[in-house]
Amino acid sequence: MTLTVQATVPLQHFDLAVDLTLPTTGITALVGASGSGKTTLLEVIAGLRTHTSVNVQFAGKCWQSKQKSLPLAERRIGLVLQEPSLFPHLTVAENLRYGWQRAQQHFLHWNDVVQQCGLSDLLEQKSRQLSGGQQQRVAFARALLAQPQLLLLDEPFSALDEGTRQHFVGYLRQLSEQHRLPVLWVSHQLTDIAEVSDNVVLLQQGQVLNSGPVLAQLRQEPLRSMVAMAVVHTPLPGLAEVAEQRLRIYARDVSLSLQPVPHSSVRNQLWSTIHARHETSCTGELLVELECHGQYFFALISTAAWQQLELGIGQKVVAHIKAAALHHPL
Amino acid sequence: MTLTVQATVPLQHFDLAVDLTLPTTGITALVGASGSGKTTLLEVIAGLRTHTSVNVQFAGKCWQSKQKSLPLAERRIGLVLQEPSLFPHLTVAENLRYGWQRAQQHFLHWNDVVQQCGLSDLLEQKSRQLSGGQQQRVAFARALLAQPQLLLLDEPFSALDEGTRQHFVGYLRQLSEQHRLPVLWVSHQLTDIAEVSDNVVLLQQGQVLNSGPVLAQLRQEPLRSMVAMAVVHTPLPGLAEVAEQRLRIYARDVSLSLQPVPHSSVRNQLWSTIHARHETSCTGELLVELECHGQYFFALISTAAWQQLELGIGQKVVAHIKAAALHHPL
Amino acid sequence: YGATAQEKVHIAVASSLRAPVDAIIAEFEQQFPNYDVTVAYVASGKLVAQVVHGAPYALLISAEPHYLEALYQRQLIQAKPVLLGFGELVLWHPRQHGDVAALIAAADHVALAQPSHAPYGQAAMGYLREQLAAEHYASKLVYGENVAQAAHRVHVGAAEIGFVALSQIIEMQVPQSDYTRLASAPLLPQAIALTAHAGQHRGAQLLYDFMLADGSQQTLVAYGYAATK
Amino acid sequence: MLQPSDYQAISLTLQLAAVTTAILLVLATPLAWWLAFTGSRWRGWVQAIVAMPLVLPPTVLGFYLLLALGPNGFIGATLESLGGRHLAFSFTGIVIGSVIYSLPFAVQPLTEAFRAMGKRPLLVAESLGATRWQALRTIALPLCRGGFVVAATLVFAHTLGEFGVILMIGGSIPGETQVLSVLIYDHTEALNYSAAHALSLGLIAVAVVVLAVVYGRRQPQ
Amino acid sequence: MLQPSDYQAISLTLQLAAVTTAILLVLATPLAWWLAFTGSRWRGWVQAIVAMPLVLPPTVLGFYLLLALGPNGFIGATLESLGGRHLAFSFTGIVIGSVIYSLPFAVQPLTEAFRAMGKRPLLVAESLGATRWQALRTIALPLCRGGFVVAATLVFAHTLGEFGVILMIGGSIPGETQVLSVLIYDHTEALNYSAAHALSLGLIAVAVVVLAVVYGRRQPQ
Ligand SMILES: Nc1ncnc2c1ncn2[C@@H]1O[C@H](COP(=O)(O)OP(=O)(O)OP(=O)(O)O)[C@@H](O)[C@H]1O
Ligand SMILES: Nc1ncnc2c1ncn2[C@@H]1O[C@H](COP(=O)(O)OP(=O)(O)OP(=O)(O)O)[C@@H](O)[C@H]1O
Ligand SMILES: [Mg+2]
Ligand SMILES: [Mg+2]
Repeated sequence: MTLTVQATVPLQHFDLAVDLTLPTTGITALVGASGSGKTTLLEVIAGLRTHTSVNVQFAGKCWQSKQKSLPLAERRIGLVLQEPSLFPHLTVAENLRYGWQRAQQHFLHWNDVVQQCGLSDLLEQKSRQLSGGQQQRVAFARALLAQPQLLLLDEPFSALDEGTRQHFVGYLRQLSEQHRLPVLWVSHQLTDIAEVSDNVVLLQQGQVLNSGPVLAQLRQEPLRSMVAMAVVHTPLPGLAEVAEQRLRIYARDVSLSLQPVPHSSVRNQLWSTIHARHETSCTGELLVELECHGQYFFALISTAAWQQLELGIGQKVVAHIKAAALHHPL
Repeated sequence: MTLTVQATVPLQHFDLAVDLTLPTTGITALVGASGSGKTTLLEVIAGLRTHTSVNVQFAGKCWQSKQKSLPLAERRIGLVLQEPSLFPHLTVAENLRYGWQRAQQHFLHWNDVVQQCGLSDLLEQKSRQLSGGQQQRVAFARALLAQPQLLLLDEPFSALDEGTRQHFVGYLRQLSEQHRLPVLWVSHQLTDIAEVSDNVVLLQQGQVLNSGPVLAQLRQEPLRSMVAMAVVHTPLPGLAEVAEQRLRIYARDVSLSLQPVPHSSVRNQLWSTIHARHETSCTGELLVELECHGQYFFALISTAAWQQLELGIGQKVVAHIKAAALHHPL
Repeated sequence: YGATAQEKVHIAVASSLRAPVDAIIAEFEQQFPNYDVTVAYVASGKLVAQVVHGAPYALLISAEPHYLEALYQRQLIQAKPVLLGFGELVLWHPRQHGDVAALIAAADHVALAQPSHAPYGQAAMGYLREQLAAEHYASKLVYGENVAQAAHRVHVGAAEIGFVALSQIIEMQVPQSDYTRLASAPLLPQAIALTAHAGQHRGAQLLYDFMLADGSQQTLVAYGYAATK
Repeated sequence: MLQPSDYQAISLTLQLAAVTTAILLVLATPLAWWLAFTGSRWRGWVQAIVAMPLVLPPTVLGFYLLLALGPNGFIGATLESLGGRHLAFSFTGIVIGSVIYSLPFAVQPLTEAFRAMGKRPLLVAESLGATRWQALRTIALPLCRGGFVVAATLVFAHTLGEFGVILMIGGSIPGETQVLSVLIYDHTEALNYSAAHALSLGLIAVAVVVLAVVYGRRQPQ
Repeated sequence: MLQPSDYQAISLTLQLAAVTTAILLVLATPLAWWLAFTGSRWRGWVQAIVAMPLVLPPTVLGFYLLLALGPNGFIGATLESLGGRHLAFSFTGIVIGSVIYSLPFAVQPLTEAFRAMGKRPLLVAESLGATRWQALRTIALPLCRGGFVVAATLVFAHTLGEFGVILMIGGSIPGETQVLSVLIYDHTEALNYSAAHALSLGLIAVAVVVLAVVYGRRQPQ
C-alpha cells in the first residue's frame, strides 16, 4: 500500500518536480530549506493545488490525474496547513465538530483528542481570539477528529513551546502506532523528526534529493552532519536497560576511550568498532561512526582527541553514553 | 535608560497584568507557555492594542498613557508579528523599502540586511507568493530596514529550518552588540534564548513569573530544568581555548569523575566543587550544580552514578566537557 | 452660431406637446435668430413643483390648465393662462377592428394614462365611465405615467388597445383604420402662460405671441390638435 | 389617514422587495462565485454586462423589458407558444424587471466578498468532509455575511424605491402591480403632497428601522 | 445621426458621472471608514440613514431635494441670504442630487472592504513610519481596490442611468442639466423610438467597453 505522487508544478524560481512513492504506514518526514517546496508538495497531495501534470494515488485509489480529481471530502485527509486556517466565525468546539460530525466511524475519540491537545478549557472560545499556539493545537485536533486515513501536517507544532511540542511529537508517534494512521509531516525540528519518523524525504529546490528510512538517512549526508544523531534499537549489550525500544543517541553525547573508565558518572560503556570517520563543517571536529552488534551510531570528538588516542578505522574502542542523554528531551 | 510597561488588559480567561522595567540594552527574551500572553504584551508595547490602563515609557519618553498615545510612526519600532503581515500587493523589495524610505538616518545598510536575510533572489517576487519561511525573513528584514530604535519580535524565526534559524539568532546578537539595538523577542527555542539573550522575562497566565539576567534565570526554576544549560565566560582554567567569550554548557554534555581521566576523547577537564543538587522531572536523574572559579554550570547525571561515586555537596570533582559540545549547534 | 450673443429663452412644455412645439420653435428661431429657445419637456405635476421652487422657465405650456391656474393663484405666472389648443383622445387598435365596445370586450389589456394626474388618462376614464359598465373594463386597465407610456404599450403589443392622443397617432403616421376618434370624449385644453419673472424677457413675450399666432395654430392643427379659434 | 389602496400598495411593495431580494441572492451567488474565481477571459465582459441595467434610465429599460416580455417579445411569445401567458402587467413581470434592474447591486458586493475570502476556507471545509454545497452554506455564507448583507439591503431598498421599470412593465394595476413608489409618484404628480409626504415618511421610517436593526446587529471590527 | 444637442447631453452626462463619482469617493471613504471601525452605538442608525436615498422613488427624492435646494428651501434660502444663488436647476444642483442618491452605492461596498481588510495592515504601515494618511493611501487603497472599483463603477453607471432626481432638480436645461438619460427618456416620450434606440445602444456600448476594461484588469484569485 503506497502513496505515489508524480507532479510538475511551476513555481517562482524553479519547478516542483517530484516522482515519489511513499509507504502508507508509519511517519514520513518532509524536510528541506525554507522555500524548497514542502508546502507546495503537501498541497498537491491534499488536492489544494490542482494542475494538469499532477498524478496522485493513495492505497491503489486514484486521487488526482489528468482525467479525474477525487473530491477533497472523499480523500479523508487530516490536513494542518502552515497557517492554521481555523474557521473564524466558529468557536473552538464548533471547529472541532466540523469534521467530527461528518466522519463515518470514530476510531479517534473526542475526549482523548481534546485532552491530549489541551483544549478542554478553550472549547467555548471564539477561534479568532486564540493565541498562535492555541490555534495550531485546535487545527491539529480538528484534523484528527475528522477521523482521517492520512495525516498531512505542515509545520504543525512550530508555534508551540518546547515542552508542549515534545508532547505532541510523542502523541504523533502514538497515533501512528496505535491506529496505523499514516503521517506525512513537514517540520524544521530535525531532532523531532529523527525521534519519531520512519522515513525521510529531503527536498531541495523542488526536487527530491534523498528519500528513505530514517536510519539510513541519518547515516548519510546531509542529515548526518545536520543532525549528528543515530537511532538504535534496544536492548544493546552494555547499554543500561531502558523502557524505549527506539533510542536516539546524539553524537555529542558519546565520548570514546581506549579502556572502560571506572568512577565516572557515565554508566553506559559499549565496546564498539570504528566504522568510518567523517569530516564536519567545523574544522577541529570529527564525526566517528561506530558499529556495535550490527547497529550504528556516532561520536563527535575533536581531531586532537583522535590523534592523541591514535584512533583508526577498524579499531575497538569504548563508547561512553550518558544515561541521562538517552531520554532527556534536549 | 529603560522600557517600563504597566498594563492590565482583560483577556479570555485571565488578565494580562504586568508591571515591568526592562533595560534598553541587550536582548530580552519573553518566554511562556502557549497562550500565556506574550503576543498581547508585545502588542501593548508596540501600541497595536490600546487600552486605558496601559502605561508605556521608552527611554524617558511616554509612549502610552491614559492621556496620550504616541503615534506608531514616531515610536520607531522594528516590529515582527506572529503572522508575518507583509503587504500582499507589494513585491518583496517594495515591502522592504516601505520602512526604509521613511527612515531618517540609515545605520543598518540595505545590502547587509538583504544579504544576511538571504533575500537577494527574492526581491522582485510578489510577497503573496512566498513560502512561510521566506515571509518571515522578509518581515524581519523589513523591520530592520526601518532603522528602529527597538526591535519587538514575536516568534520571528519559527518557520525557518534549523541552520537558517541559527544564522538569524547569531545575526540578532550581532545587531544588538554592534548597533546597541535593544531587542525584545518572543521565542519557544529555549536554547536560542539561552544562547543570545541577556535577560529573560517569564510569563505565566498573563503575569510575570520571573524576570532578570539570563545567567541567574538559568540557575533558577523553571528554566533550570527546562533548559539544563549554563552560560560561562571564558577563559576558564581547564577549558581549552575557544574564540567565543560566552559559552553555553549543556548539563548533558558534562560528566563527572573523581579523578582526571587519561586516554579519553573528552579534552576539557575542570576541577569543580559541587554547589548543589537538584531533582529533575525524570526520576533517576539529577542536575548537579558545579562551581568553578566563581562560575556555575550543571552536570546531568543518574542518581545511580551519584551514589556509586559517593558524591556530596562541597565535594571536589572533575567535570568533563566535550570540546565539541562547546560550539556544535545541537 | 455663437458669433452674436443669443438671448436664451427657457420654456417648459408638457411632454405630449413635444412634436408640434419643436416644429413651432424651429420656425420661431428662424424668424428671430437672436433667440435660442431651450425646452424642458416635463409632466405637469413636476412643472408646478419646479416653478414653485424657482425654476428659471419664462414660459409654460401645460396640458393641465388648472395646474397653471394654481400657479396663477400663487402669482407665479403673469396673467391668467390662455388656451393654446385642444388635444383629442382616440382609441388606438392596430391589430383589431370593430366598434369601441367590442374592441374593449375583446382586449386583455387596455392602456391609458394615470387618471389621477394625466389629463388624457382623466379623459379616457371619463369616457369609459360614460360609455360602459365598470365590469366590462375595470380589470383590463393598465396605467402609464402619461399618455406616451400608454402609446408605448400598444406600440410593443403588451396592450392590444389604448387610449392615446390624436397628435401621437399623427406623429406615428398610423393608418386611419387602426384608430377610432371618440366623438363623445371631451377635448383636452392646452394652456400657455408667461411666468412672473418673464417680464424683462423680450424673447419670452415674442415666443408667447408667436405661439398664439395663426401660423402656430396651423401647425398645431397639423399635429392633431383642435385650434382655439 | 391611509386608504385601503395604500395598504394594498404597501403590502405589494414589501412582497415585491422580499421576492426580488430572495431571487437575486439565489441567482447572484453562483454568478458572483464564478466571477470571483474564474480565470476565463470573458470575466470582464460578463461583469460589465451585469452592470448594464444600471446605465439605462429605468423607464427606458422598462420599455425594452416590456418589448421582450410582451406577447410579441422574444420571451413573451415563447411563453405564449408554450400555452402560457406573456408577462407584461403581471406581478411576475415586475419581479423579473426588478430582478434585472437590481442584478448589479447583488452581484458586485458578493463578487468582492468572495474574492476577499478566497478559496482557502472552502477547501479546508471540504477536506474535513463537507460537500461543496455544505462548505458554501456553513463557511462561505457566514464568512461573506457582510457581502450578503450589503447585497440584500441594497437590493431590498432599491426595490422599495424603484418605480420606473415597474411602472412601465406593471401598468400600475392596484393589488397586482401598483407598488408604493408608483403610488407616491402619482400623489406628487397630482399635487397631492400631503398624501405623498405621509407615505414617504412612513416608507422611510419603516426602512430606517429595518435597516438599523440589520446593520446594528453586526459587530464592529 | 446624432444631433448637437445629443453630443452636448453626452458630454454633460459624462461630466456629471465623473464629478459625482469623484465627490462620492472622497466623501464616502471617511464615512465608510468610520462605519467599519467605530464601536459607536449609532453606527447602525447612520448606516441605515445612508441607505435612505434608495427607498424613495427618484422623482420623489428629487422633489424633496428641490424643496431643500430651491430658493424657499433651507439650503437654497441660506445660500441666497449669503449672497449666492440657490442650487435648483443648476449643474451644481444635479451633482448634489446625484451624490445624495448614489451615496449608499459608494458607502456600503467601501465599508465592507475596510471591514474585510481590518486595521492590522495599517498599524503595520504606521509602525514602519507611515503617517495615517500615507498608510491609507499606500496600503488601504490598494488592498481595498476591489471595494473602490465596485463603489466607483456602481456610482458611475448609476449616475449615467439616473434621471428621476436629475429631471426634478435640473429641469432638463440643455448644456446645463439635460443629461443623456433625460434625453433618451424625452425621445421615448416623443415616440421617437429610433433616436431612443440609437442613444441607448450607444450608451450601452460605451459603458460595456469601459466597464469591461476596468473589470478585466483585475486578476482573478
Ligand atoms: N503561489 C505561488 N506561485 C508561485 N510560486 C510560489 C507560490 N507560492 C510559493 N512559491 C514559491 O515556491 C517555492 C516553494 O514554496 P513552498 O511554500 O512550497 O516552500 P516551503 O518548502 O514550504 O518553504 P517554508 O519552509 O519556508 O514554508 C518558494 O520559492 C516560493 O517562493
Ligand atoms: N482578541 C482577544 N481577545 C480576548 N482574548 C484573547 C484575544 N487574543 C488572545 N486572547 C487570549 O489571551 C491569551 C494570551 O494570548 P497571546 O496571543 O498573548 O498568547 P501567546 O503567549 O502569544 O501564545 P502563543 O505562544 O500561543 O502565541 C490566550 O489565552 C488567548 O486565548
Ligand atoms: Mg511551507
Ligand atoms: Mg503569540
